[in-house]
Parts: sequence; C-alpha cells; structure tokens
Amino acid sequence: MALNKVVANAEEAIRGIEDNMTVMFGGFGLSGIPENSIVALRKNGAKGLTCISNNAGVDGFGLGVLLETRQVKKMISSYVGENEEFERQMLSGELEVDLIPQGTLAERCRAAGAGIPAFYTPAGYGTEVALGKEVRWFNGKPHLLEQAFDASFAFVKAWKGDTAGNLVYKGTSRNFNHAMSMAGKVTVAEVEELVEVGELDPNEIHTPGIFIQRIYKGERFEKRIEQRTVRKKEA
Amino acid sequence: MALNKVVANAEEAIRGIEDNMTVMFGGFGLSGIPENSIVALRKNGAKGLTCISNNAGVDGFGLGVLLETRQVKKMISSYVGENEEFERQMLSGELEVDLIPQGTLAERCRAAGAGIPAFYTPAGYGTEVALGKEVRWFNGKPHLLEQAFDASFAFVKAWKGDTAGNLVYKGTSRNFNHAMSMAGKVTVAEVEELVEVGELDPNEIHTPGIFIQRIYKGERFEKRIEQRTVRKKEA
Amino acid sequence: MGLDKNGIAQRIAQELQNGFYVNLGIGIPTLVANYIPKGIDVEFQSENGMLGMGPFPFEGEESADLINAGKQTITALPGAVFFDSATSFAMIRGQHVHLTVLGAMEVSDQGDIANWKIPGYMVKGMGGAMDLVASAKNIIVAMMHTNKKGESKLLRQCTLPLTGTKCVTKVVTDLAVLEITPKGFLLLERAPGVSVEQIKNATEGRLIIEGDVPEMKL
Amino acid sequence: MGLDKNGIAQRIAQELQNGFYVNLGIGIPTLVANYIPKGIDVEFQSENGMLGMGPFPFEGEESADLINAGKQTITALPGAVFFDSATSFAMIRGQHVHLTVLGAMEVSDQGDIANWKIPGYMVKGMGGAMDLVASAKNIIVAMMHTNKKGESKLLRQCTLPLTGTKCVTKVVTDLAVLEITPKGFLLLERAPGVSVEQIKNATEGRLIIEGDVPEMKL
Repeated sequence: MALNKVVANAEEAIRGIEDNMTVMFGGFGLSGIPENSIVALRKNGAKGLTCISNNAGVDGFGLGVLLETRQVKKMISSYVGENEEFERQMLSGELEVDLIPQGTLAERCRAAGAGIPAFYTPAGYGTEVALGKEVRWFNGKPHLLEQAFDASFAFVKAWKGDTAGNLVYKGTSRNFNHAMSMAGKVTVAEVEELVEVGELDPNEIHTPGIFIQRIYKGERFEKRIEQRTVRKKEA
Repeated sequence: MALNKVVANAEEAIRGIEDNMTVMFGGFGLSGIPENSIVALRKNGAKGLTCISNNAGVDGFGLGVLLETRQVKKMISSYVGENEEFERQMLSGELEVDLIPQGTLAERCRAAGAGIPAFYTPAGYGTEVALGKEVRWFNGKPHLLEQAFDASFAFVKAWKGDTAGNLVYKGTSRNFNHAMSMAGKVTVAEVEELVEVGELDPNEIHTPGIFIQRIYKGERFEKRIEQRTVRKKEA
Repeated sequence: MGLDKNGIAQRIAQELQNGFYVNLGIGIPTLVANYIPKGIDVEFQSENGMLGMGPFPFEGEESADLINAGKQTITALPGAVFFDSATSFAMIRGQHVHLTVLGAMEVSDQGDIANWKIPGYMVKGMGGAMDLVASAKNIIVAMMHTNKKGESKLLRQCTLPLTGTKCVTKVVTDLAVLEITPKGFLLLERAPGVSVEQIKNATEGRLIIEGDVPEMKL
Repeated sequence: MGLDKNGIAQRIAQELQNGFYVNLGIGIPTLVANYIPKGIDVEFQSENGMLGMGPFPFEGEESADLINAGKQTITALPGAVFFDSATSFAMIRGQHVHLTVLGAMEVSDQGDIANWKIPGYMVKGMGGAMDLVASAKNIIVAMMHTNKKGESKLLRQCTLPLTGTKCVTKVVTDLAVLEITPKGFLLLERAPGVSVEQIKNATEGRLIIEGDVPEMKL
C-alpha cells in the first residue's frame, strides 16, 4: 500500500527545525515559494538559519518575512536584493551572503538528492566564484569542482500532491522546487490541492513521493505577483 | 513559432550516420527501444558502431538485429547476454564489451546532456570497474570519477511527440530514453503518435523538444514482451 | 533441514518497517513481496523506473510498456509513479531507498559482496547491483548458506570479483540470520531445526556466537 | 546619432536563424523578441523553466505561476514546455541553446564580459549569467558603446569583476557591430550615420578595421 506522508498543518510539518540549521526554499522570485512553511518558521522562531534559495523574497513576503525577524544568518542565492531589509542587513554585515551561479545552485541541489557528492561545471571559471575551487580541464575547457549541498530541511511548494507525496507543479512555479525536494534530509511539501493516491496519473507526476517526507495542504496561498506585465486586449 | 523537427521516415531520420560512430539507444530490455531506427540502421549498413545501450536486445530483435549483421564493434551496457549471437561474438572476441554499473550509465548520459563533463559516484569502488579511475573521498566515503559520454547520435522512442520534438513516454518505457535524448549531438525520436504543437499539455511533457533534432512516426511497433508474467483472473 | 527460498523471503519480510521504500533484486528477493507483514506499508522501487510496483497483471492485461527490472510484465498500484533511469538511480545513490535485498554468490565477513561475475563463465553484467550496494544504507543478502558443492558462501574474503565492499548489513540464508559486524558474522538466529554447530560448519568466515542463539520465528 | 535600444535589438534580431533556441537577458536583449524576421522560427528559453515563451498576457489573464526570468508575467505559445531549474541549466550548460543575448557593463577585446557587479554598489548577484556565458557557443552582447560618463565599454581589459572569460562572440552597440577575434574587436558594421572615426574614438580595446566598413541595414 502506498505510504502516507500527510501531516495536519504547517506547524507539524516544520517539526524538528532547530537554530543554525541549513534549510532550502523552492521558488523563483515569488513564484512557487513555500509561503505557508515560511510563515510557520516565523512563528517557530528558529534562529541562525542558513537559507539556500534562488532569491530572498521581498519586504514582508516570502523570505523577507524571516529577514525581518533576524532568523537568517546566511543566504546562499544567485540573485537577491529585491528587498530593502535584505540590503540593509547585508550592507551592515548582519547578514552573510553567498552569491553563486544559478545553474550551479540548481545542480548542487540535484547532486545532493542524487548521491553525487561533486561535479565539474564551466560556470564561474575566471571569476571570483572560482576562488579557492579546484580547476580542471575537460574537452579543452576549464571547469570548477562544485560540491553537493547538505541541507537538513527542504521546503517546497507544489500545485497538487497526493498523500504519498507525489507532486505536480504548475507552469514555471516548478523551478527550484523539484531539485530541492530531492535534496532535503527532510523535505516538506505544501500543496494547493491534496488528493488521494490514485488521483494523479503515475505518468504525469513531476516529483516522485520517495523524495518527500511530509506533505500538507497550505492554509493560505497569496501567490503574489512581483512584476505584473500585461497588454491590453485589442478591441 | 514552434520549431519543426519532423522528418518523413526512419531512413531520413538516420541520415548522417557513419561507420565507427558512437551511438546511443534508449530502452530497458525490449521496452521502449527505438525499433524503427534500428531497422533503418540495418538497411543503412553502417559498420563499426560503438553502441551505448543498457541491454543488447535479443536474437533477431532490438540491437540483436545489428549484431547479426556485424555492424556493432563495441557494446557499452550494464547487462547483456539475453541473446546467443551476442554471446558467440563476445566469446570469440569479435565484439568488444564494456560493462558498467547501470546508474553510472544513466548518469553519464545525463551528464553529457547537461554539460557536466565529469562527476563522482560511489558505484564500483573496490571492484574492477574502478580500474584506472580516480578515487576521491567525500563525506568519509570513496567515490570514482566518471566522465560524460560523447555520442554522435542518440536514438530514442516515445509514446507521443509533437512536431517541435516534445516527448511523452508511457509507463516504464521512459527508462534511458529521457537521459539519452539529452545526450546525442543529434537525437532522433521515433513516436507511436505524432501530434501538432499545442496538443500536448506543456506541464506534462517529459522531454522538452530542445533536446530533439529529428522526430518521426514509426512505421511499425512490435513492442515485443521479453518475460510475459501474468496471473489468472479468479472466478 | 533449513529454510527453502520462500522461508528465506518470509524471514527477510520481517525486516520491513512501515514507510520503507524497498528495492528487491531478482531471485529469492522478489519473493519477499509475498510476505509483507500485516499493518506494514511499504513501496517497491524498480530501478528501470517506477515506484509502487504491484503484482503480475491478469492474463491479457500485460503491456510491453510496464515491466520490472527483471523484464517481467507487472502492474502499478495506486500512488505509483514512473520516472526515467537517471532519476531512478538518483533515488538509489541518494539513499532515498531504505532497504535493498539482493542475492549473492559470496559475502565476506567484512560485508563485501560478489554477485555479478564468475571467471570462465559468460558475464552478463552488474546491471544496477553496483549502484545499489555502493549507496544503500541497509543491504540484506538473501542466499543459500552453501553452494551446490557444499562450500560455504560466507567467507573470510570473497574469491570472486567484487560487486561492492563493506556494504552488506545482514545475511539471511537457509540456515541463519547473521549481522555483519567489525569482528565478523554475528549469528542472530538459527533456522528452525538447525543447530549452531551446523551453522559453524557451513561458515568459512569469522562467526561470532554470543550466548544462546534463538530460533527464527516465521 | 547612433541607434536607440530598439535599433540595437532590431539589428541583433538579424542574427536569428531558423530553428534557433534563444535565451534573452533582461533589458535591451528582451526587445529582440519584437523584431523576429519574417520566415524565421525561433523559440525563447527562459532559465526559470520554460521554452516557447510568448508575449505578456492580456489584462486579467496574468498568473503568479507563469513568469519569465525577469519575474514578469508572460504567456506560453503552442509547443511550449515547462521544466525545473536543474533541467533548464542542463539545456544551457549542455549547449542546447543556440544563441544567448546579454547586456554588459564591459566587454574586453578577448571576449571577457563583466555584467554583474560594481564594487561599492549593492550587488544583486549573477543570476544565470555565469552559467550562460560559460556554456553558450554563441553569445551576443547588447549594450551602449560608452557609459554615461562617455567612457568606452569596449576595453583592452575589463576593470569590473568578470562574469566570464573569452566567451563573447559579437557585440552590438548603438554605434557598431563588432566580432571578437584573436586580434581584438573586428568592426563589421557601422550604425546609420556613424563614422569609423567615431567608433574608433569610442573604443578603448584593440579595434580592427578591414577595408570599407558597411553601414547596418535595418
């Protein structure tokens, strides 16, 4: 029989989180971020977190929420600074920031989930990203040795999920959620729709439930849009 | 507008194949093998091929077809020997055989497609697979350095595909087809159903068309079953 | 005397824990699926690309697009999922599979395993076995205690080409259940009607016997 | 004198070839999509996870689940496909994308590019730029020839922290089209009404002028 990963709510889902842990957050910009788990982490109050997330949210939403409460010690991201509190903490030295190439960020997540401790990538050679890293040439081209991440928790968000943890994402909100779901020692998925096993077509599942330890239906999804760009309907 | 990768038939799809090339074939056992491309390769007669394929087909079907005509110089596989002609050629020394762990085989395909020239894996450490390979310890465990494959062509088989090369597989016939589709310099996909762009849900595509250079509707799919195991319906 | 293949499978099934993802090798390990204890939910992973593997299909319902790693036609249970080979071995290498059950030709008392190649015989290949044994945290070997010539398969050192080193956690044979420890095979249980002496005689590797060794409960 | 941003985009659009997969950076590069030549079919890749990116949605049809790498709401064209970030950068690193168009703060005459960091200013990060420039076979930089102080952005050596080395193939500015060659910037075309002398004065890196330099055709 299929396994059951359902927990009652966000509070139960984040159980085990401790100060100074390394945790991952899916999402790109504000799209596909684990909104409900972030809110629960704020309530929980765990401090000194090292957060691996492509971006750092905005003031008052997404990871911005945990920055306000000074719960974040360090951000590992590819692009940040869409929020003023982040900028203030970074410039004042309160917040450590490790900026790494986006593809390397994604691959280090995937490698962590796939049992690949390290791999070579051309990204960052000849730049400050290469400082202290092994350089090795393959096919006449220089590459850097990059290592898999090591995260205690991964928080991801999907559109639909079943009780066994199988996930389906919608549109571009899949982004980092899939690779991070593979990478967490404990991966917590929040979904908009929680369904019974058998309701998702086994051929159309994006993330197999084996990667997910806990799943719950998020209480509230604001799904804020960062840059609303539209065109007018022609008459 | 979406790109069009459609070619008329298997003969056109394999154009450019030359003696002594390295080529990949999707499939696991006889499930999901590119039957039509294999038949076309037999007609084409290209010799001295190095074939990367998890298995080597059976007598008279799958890659067995190219073994009969002595078109294969070398097999790179994880499990072989379901066919007598293969065994005869291997034991007589006519055929080179390179056996590698199945996960390493899959990951070397994926790495080739993903621009990762090399990666570390624990598989094969302390065995003859490790001979001549760099050993490196990560997290207190020994790993081998493995390199991405380099293949001129990859032949894959999908259930449905659209004219832009987007693919959907069925059941366990996905197997090596996805990673190999990423890995070929030219990837040829044969499908059971060829549809117009827009007919596949963009959220449910397994292999994005960017990895596919040519696509065609296979003329004939035998889809032979290797081990027919069934149970009787109870009265 | 001793267990048959089904008995070995039945004993191994007692090692299943609720919530386990399990990969079963070909042969005796496959039989483990027939003995899942009541109240225990597990899911089977097949390395060719599925989770939630079910029993063989009913006659006429078999499909070339739905097979297991032994190339047998099978079915998918509710909650099943299909994926590609690279993802499948990501699960295995990444230690997402909780238990692996494999057959073997030899196991050493340090946990080395040989199960893919016999010099002089046609070599079929290691398939996914090397990835499985190099990665899994919990590897149980299911095999007969001795080979057809009556020679022990539980050795001080493997004589056949290795599949992996220092990886096996337990061995379940027709005669006994043994745990691999730094000092050798620790005898945990005897098969019904089998004496410690018989196990001693059939074990070439270092065997540790501590106190009374209980009989298996099947 | 010289092109505006739309003119630069229009000239770059002439580099599009039938069948290209193209990644467009933020800023001027985004405008290239407005000038696809007739009869040329291309698909746009957005590194946050889609191929077949279309125009902005109609008012009221925008979705938080459908954005581009600039975090703008967009649409999907027929034949589009969504995928995860690791797969997206597999496409980029694996050289499946045929053309990358990026903005830059500086380009050197060896093809080095600096476009992510200015010491003393808030650093937002490199996003996907380092992966793109390290991997792509064909990288066109779209930028103004000089900065706001009138200083050349086409240099002998970049002064800002690099994004990548020896990677840019062409530069299209408000003044000219230039190809990176082992000997420096080869002047291919002048913007309408711009003289070779003006380009010379605005270029600090090695500039190669061979024969008559034609004017761009827009």
